[in-house]
Amino acid sequence: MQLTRLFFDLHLAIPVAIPLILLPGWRSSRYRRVVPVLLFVSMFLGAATTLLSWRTGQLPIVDLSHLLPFPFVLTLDRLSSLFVFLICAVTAATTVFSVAYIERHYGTGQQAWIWTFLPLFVLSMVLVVTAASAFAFLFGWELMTVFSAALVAADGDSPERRHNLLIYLLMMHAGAAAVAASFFLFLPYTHGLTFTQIRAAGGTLPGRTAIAIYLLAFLGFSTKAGVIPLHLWLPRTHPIAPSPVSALMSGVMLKTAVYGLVRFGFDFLPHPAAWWGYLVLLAGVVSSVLGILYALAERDLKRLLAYSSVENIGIIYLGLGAALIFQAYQAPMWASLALVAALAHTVNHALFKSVLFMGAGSVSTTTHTLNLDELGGLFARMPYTGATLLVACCSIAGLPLFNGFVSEWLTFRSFLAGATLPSPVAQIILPLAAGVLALVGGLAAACFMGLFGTAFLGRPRGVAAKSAGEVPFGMCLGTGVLALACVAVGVYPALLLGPLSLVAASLIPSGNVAQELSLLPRVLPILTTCVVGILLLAMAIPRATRVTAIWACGLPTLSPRMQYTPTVFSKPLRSVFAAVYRPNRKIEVLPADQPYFPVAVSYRSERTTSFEQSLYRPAVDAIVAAANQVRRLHTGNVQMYLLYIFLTLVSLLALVKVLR
Amino acid sequence: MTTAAANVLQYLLLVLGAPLLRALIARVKAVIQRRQGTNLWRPYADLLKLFRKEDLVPPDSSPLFRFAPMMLAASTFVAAALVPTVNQSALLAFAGDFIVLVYVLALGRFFMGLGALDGSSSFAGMGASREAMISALAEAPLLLGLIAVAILAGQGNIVEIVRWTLSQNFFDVSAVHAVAFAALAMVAIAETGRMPVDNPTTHLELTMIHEAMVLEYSGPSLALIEWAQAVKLTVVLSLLIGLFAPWGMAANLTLAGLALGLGAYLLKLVVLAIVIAVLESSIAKLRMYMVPEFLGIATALGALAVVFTALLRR
Amino acid sequence: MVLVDLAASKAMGSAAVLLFLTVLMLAAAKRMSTSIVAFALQSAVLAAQVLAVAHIHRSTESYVIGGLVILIKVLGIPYALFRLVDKLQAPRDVKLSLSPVYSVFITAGLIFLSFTAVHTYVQELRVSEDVLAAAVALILSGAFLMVSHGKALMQIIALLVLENGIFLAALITTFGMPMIIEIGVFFDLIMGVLLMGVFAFRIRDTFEHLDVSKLRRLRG
Amino acid sequence: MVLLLPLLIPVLGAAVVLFFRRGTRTALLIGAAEIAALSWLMFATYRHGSITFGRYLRADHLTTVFLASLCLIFALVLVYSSGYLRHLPPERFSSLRWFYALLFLFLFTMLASYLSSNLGLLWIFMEGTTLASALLVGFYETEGAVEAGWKYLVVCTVGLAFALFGTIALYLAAVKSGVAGGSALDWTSLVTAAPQLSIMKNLVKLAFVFLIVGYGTKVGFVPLHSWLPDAHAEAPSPISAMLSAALLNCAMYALLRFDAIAVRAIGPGFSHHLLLLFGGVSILIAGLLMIVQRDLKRLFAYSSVEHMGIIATGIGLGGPLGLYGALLHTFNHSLAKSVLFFAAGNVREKLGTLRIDRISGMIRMLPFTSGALIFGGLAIVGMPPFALFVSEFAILSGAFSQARYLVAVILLVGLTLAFGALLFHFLHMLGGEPKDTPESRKVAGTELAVIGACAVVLLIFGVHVPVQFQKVVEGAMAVLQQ
Repeated sequence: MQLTRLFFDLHLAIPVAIPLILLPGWRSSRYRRVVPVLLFVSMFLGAATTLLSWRTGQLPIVDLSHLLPFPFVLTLDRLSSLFVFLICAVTAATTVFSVAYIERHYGTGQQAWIWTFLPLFVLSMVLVVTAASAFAFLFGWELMTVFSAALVAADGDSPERRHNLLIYLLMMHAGAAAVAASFFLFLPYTHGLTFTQIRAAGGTLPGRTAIAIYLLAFLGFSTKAGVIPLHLWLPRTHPIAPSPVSALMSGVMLKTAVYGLVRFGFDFLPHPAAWWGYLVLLAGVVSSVLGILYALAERDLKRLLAYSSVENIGIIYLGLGAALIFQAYQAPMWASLALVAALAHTVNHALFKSVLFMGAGSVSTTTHTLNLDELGGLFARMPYTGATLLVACCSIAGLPLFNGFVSEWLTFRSFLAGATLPSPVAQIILPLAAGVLALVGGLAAACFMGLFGTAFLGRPRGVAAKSAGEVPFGMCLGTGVLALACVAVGVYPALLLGPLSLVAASLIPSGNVAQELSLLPRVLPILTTCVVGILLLAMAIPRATRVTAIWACGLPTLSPRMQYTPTVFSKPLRSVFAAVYRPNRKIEVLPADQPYFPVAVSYRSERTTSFEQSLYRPAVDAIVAAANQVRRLHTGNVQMYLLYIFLTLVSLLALVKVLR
Repeated sequence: MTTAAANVLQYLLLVLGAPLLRALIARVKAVIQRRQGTNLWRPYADLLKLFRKEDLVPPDSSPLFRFAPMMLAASTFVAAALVPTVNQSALLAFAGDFIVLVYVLALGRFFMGLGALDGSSSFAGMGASREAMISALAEAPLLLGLIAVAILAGQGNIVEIVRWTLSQNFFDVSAVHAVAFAALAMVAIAETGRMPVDNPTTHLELTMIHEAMVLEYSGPSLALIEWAQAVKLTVVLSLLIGLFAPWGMAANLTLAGLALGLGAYLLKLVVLAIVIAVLESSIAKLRMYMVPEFLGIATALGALAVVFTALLRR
Repeated sequence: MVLVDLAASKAMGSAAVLLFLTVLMLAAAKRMSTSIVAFALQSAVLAAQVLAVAHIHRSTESYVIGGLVILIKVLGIPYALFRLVDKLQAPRDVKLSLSPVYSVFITAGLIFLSFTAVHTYVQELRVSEDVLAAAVALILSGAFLMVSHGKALMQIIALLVLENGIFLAALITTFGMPMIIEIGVFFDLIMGVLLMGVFAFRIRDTFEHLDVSKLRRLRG
Repeated sequence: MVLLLPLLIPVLGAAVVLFFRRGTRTALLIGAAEIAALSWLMFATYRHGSITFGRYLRADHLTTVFLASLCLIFALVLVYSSGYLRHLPPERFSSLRWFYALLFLFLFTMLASYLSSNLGLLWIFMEGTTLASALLVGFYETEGAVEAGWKYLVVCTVGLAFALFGTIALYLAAVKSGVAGGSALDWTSLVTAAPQLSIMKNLVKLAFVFLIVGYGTKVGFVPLHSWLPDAHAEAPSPISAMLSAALLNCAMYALLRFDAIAVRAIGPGFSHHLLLLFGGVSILIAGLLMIVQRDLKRLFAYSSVEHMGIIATGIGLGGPLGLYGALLHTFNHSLAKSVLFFAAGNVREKLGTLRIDRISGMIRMLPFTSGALIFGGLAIVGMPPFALFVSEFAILSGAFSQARYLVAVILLVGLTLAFGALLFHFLHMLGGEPKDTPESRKVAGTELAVIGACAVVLLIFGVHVPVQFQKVVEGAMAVLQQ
């Protein structure tokens, strides 16, 4: 216990100390060298804490309430320790990656800046998931926004970056307001806002309050999670952050929203109504389908990944929604299965999405571009990074032998179980949702087949890609570890499902899913051995290889530009879903006067549907218009001002007279 | 012990006999088209020849180019171990969850696409892109159809579903089964690249899908691909048989039972082969952009099947 | 002595009417000097009022206050204002935002309003209705003058009228606040007028005019 | 004596300073003495709870809360101005010595209004603050300054005239309900006698309406706030800080005193609802207006209006949480706002303009000042770990725990609006290409020290409210609620 407590304190203290260390040696690289080590140690300690407390079952509690007028408590129950472990693991890998990456990409000042705020950012996330009082939670929640924004701002400055930052901070603040409100709404029914008090009140809330709380929490957390249509900030912010930071934001920060939703849905409000679940399910469907479709249409590597994050959050929401529905229909076993599915996908997405973002970082390190149409043939040039990214792509495509499959299978399974519910609505909706999940899975497979196939395979389409080389060892290590984790979970799911079932049990006591969860751990190892065995056999086939030019219909050679580009690759699917994109296509034939003897033909096709234009812009305009109206009252004429005072006085007097 | 032996035998039968089915379809088509078809054992000869030939690899392609066919073969052969054919069991029966089956097949397809893109030929790229589209759109109807059946059977394991179907009376085939079968059949056509979605015998690049994907492959790699394709076709057909018409499948491991099961199975296969042949020689291939509509119909049917499952139980 | 009592009671009685007259006069005034005189008269009436109260209640404090009123409001401030006017060499006319006819009508309306307004409080406070009404009328019309006149000096006067009203209200309801408060208030009044004078000069120096309604650079 | 000293020093100081041509050092010395006296006073009050001197001077915990911020802000302003007004031409009025003399008088009037136990005196000194600060507002004799000064003077004087009327009405009510005329304006006796006032219900209501309009004008409630942005924008930056961080609190203090009486006399319903009304309107309108501001200091001025609204809301909510939050918020807001105004001063000094659309690329031109802006901005929008997060948390919980959902929503919306506005303008100013290069990048040591001090205090109060301060605030709440 003492050890656990010590580890936990150190884990929390080190990130705070780091800026103080950096302060004296802002410019000297010697100080900066220390930071990653410290951060790594802190992460290690954090992971150790979770493991220790997990094993002993004792919760290390940090209580700073005596410092502040409001209770500030941190603790590690099952759910928290899962997320803390996730944060620590991913961050540790990211740190290893960042050392070389940041060294190569940034000047002294920027490096110091990033190394100052990275630990604080991680700390804020830890605060959020370990908080055991509303004050602590909101404290961490706001800090998370500030520090992530600081890190995003580290990566240069331009009008449209500023615009993105503005959108990010605004939406985060609005979301935070909603979350705060959802916490405060408990207040009339408790004396304080520690989680224990909230839990105590949660069971006895009047229905309308519970609904209000849940809706506000849903809005607030969905904003952070980037669920469509609240996703506006996500594809704008993640791509413009330094790659390790993008990895953390996409891999971990989004998950704090999932954490919050689980806390509210399963811990604070024990009696969900079915329609809450359907709401979450709907959000999941919309953002998973639209997310992956937008991802398909993207050409910028990191924007593509950002949109795929939206999709994966959608998948997690599908699981959560199912869990809530089962909870509402008193089917605890299936509820906990769906919850396990959602949490499993949370963990998996954290793993492979961090790999993908860091891989994108590696790509930009060597090729200095993220435009997929200029890449190609990188696998031969950077084999380690290529391999790790291949693993990540397979995982995100939900292929068996990789971890993505595990969570998708669980989600399918829970949807299938929907047929056993008493309500016909659930019987129809849940299995159909499985169909949606299947569609999303197929689209994701296509998307990432295109990504890897065009960026890493084939022949380089540009000079940048041709001259690419392998990135330094540290970066490969950082990504490699997580990729290995993906494979490990994919081959031996018990690693993941064991702990998750305990977490689910801690939230839904009566749900026992051991039997449901036992299938995959039995199947996948054997499946793997079979596949690998057959692979070995196939490799054993004696064969002579000869390198020859490819079939070119008799032409002398095919230039690399004649390969299928990512744009073209996704073309069929894009034309199938043209209704979603409403593309505006432009074909220009030069010279214009003789279209039959073109010198150059240029084709542009861009998406015209955008939530910003159709949803957010009008709202903002309305507010600004209102402000201008009010501004007009402020005529610089002192007589008018006096008039305002008199009128106020008179109207108040009249009011009093009337009310008397 | 005997069960294991029987399972191994039926697995080998499936894997080794698969090329024969393709030959059979080709032969029937030839007959219909008044051509003198090829010898039924021709595919084996081709495979042997290809295995002996050398492997031609495009310049600056990565090792993945040669790895892809192996992955395809591996996944397909594993998938073959999941479906029951003659016996009411399979080599990996316990793992025969239909979601697993679907995704194992997807694994192979994914790598095949990557291999095609690695070939850096524009035809291969085109093939890969179209294959990606079709498989992406086929995923939903496939799973919906399977889910409908699974819901009726109340379990996800294929062998279990088969057993449940056998326990039902032959005549009360529910509407769910009919609709689900329609959906799955359409998907099967798309998945195995037969007419009207794809033409396995075409040589006109612009209409090719699967053939375009494998355009750059030769020698042992091509052999693996062809073999895997054959096995996949057989697996899908056996799945249809198992789910919708398993009658006659050997329940107990007596010699007679097995013989009956084998006979029934082969018979059904032959019937299906003839149906496919007739279809392929009677209807024209769809235009590329008609395929999504085709699959859309399949999806609608699948969804319908699922809805029926809920309605029929009340 | 009887005469004084008579005078006191007369003062008490007739004060209201006189005050209304001054108010109307202010509203109608076209020239700065007129309004200053009107203000002086008003203050004089006020002073009489104070003295009357002092006489009736036999309170020395009130005598002092009355003296102060005469000293400051009747003589001091008007004198200062006159000095200001010719020091500033401002155009002598007051700048009305609307014609005197209207303003007189409105003022009359305000007087009527004030009667209705005080009506409820009169019984409660047991004071003569018309004087209280006069006080309120002073306040209201002061406010009205402020809004309707665009001249710096006029606004000073208007402010003084408003203050007079408050003073009167205090006087007749409470028969004078504690001494120190009154003195403090007077001090503030003097300082305020002084400061406004200073600002009048500054405005004149920086803008070459005294029309505060034209000071509209800061807005929004 | 303890009470008299802090009042005497500034008056004499003002006189003394006028004798020197450029009295910076003298001013600093006097200021130091003053601060020493003040801290002595605060310490004494902290020890004895409440101390009185004669009939008219009194200090209790409530006073201490406000004195603490006043003392701190005054010290900062003094130090900052000593650096800020280095090169000021010795002209007629707008010369250094006059600046310091007026500053001391201004301080004196505010102190006096804090320390006067008699509500009439309170009014007199409040009026005094207007007079003393009007010249400071018009200190630079530019067109804008003169205009702002005039408006400030007229509007506030009129407003306070109504406050006087309110005070008289209250006095009347007290006298009529049998309080001795001499002590009928004395706060302590009024508070004790307040329950009797309930017989003059209507009169008390009338009084409070006039009082809230009167002092509300000084606090800057919308729609009585018209003078506030002009004055803040045109005054020298240290004075803007003084106005926003000290003067508004001073008026709020007066309202607090009267509110306490009104609550005792006629129950919380009336005055609290008025406060909530003004608070809500101020928050929303100010939040909106912040979006469309073009001048940095006007922006901050409107943010002050908004925060006064928040404080008023806290008071109006009452109860332990609301009042606690309000009192804490006055202190925190003063600090954060003075950081912002000092930073604005630097901007003015270095770039010669405060027009937001004319400034860009500051982060590269003036890294320190930009840092200060970001710091103050984060603090003012209530981001942790700064102190305002705590106080706003308190006020919000107050609103929710009383199930006053409308108030809560207004608070949240207003905060978000203000956040968006500040963020929008700051991003525009900090980022982008530098328009013109400043003459000098170096920051005066005094400015650095002052801003640093504010930031440190804000941070400390954000993560730990000192026990002593806590006790004082609780004492103040006790004074108000009993």
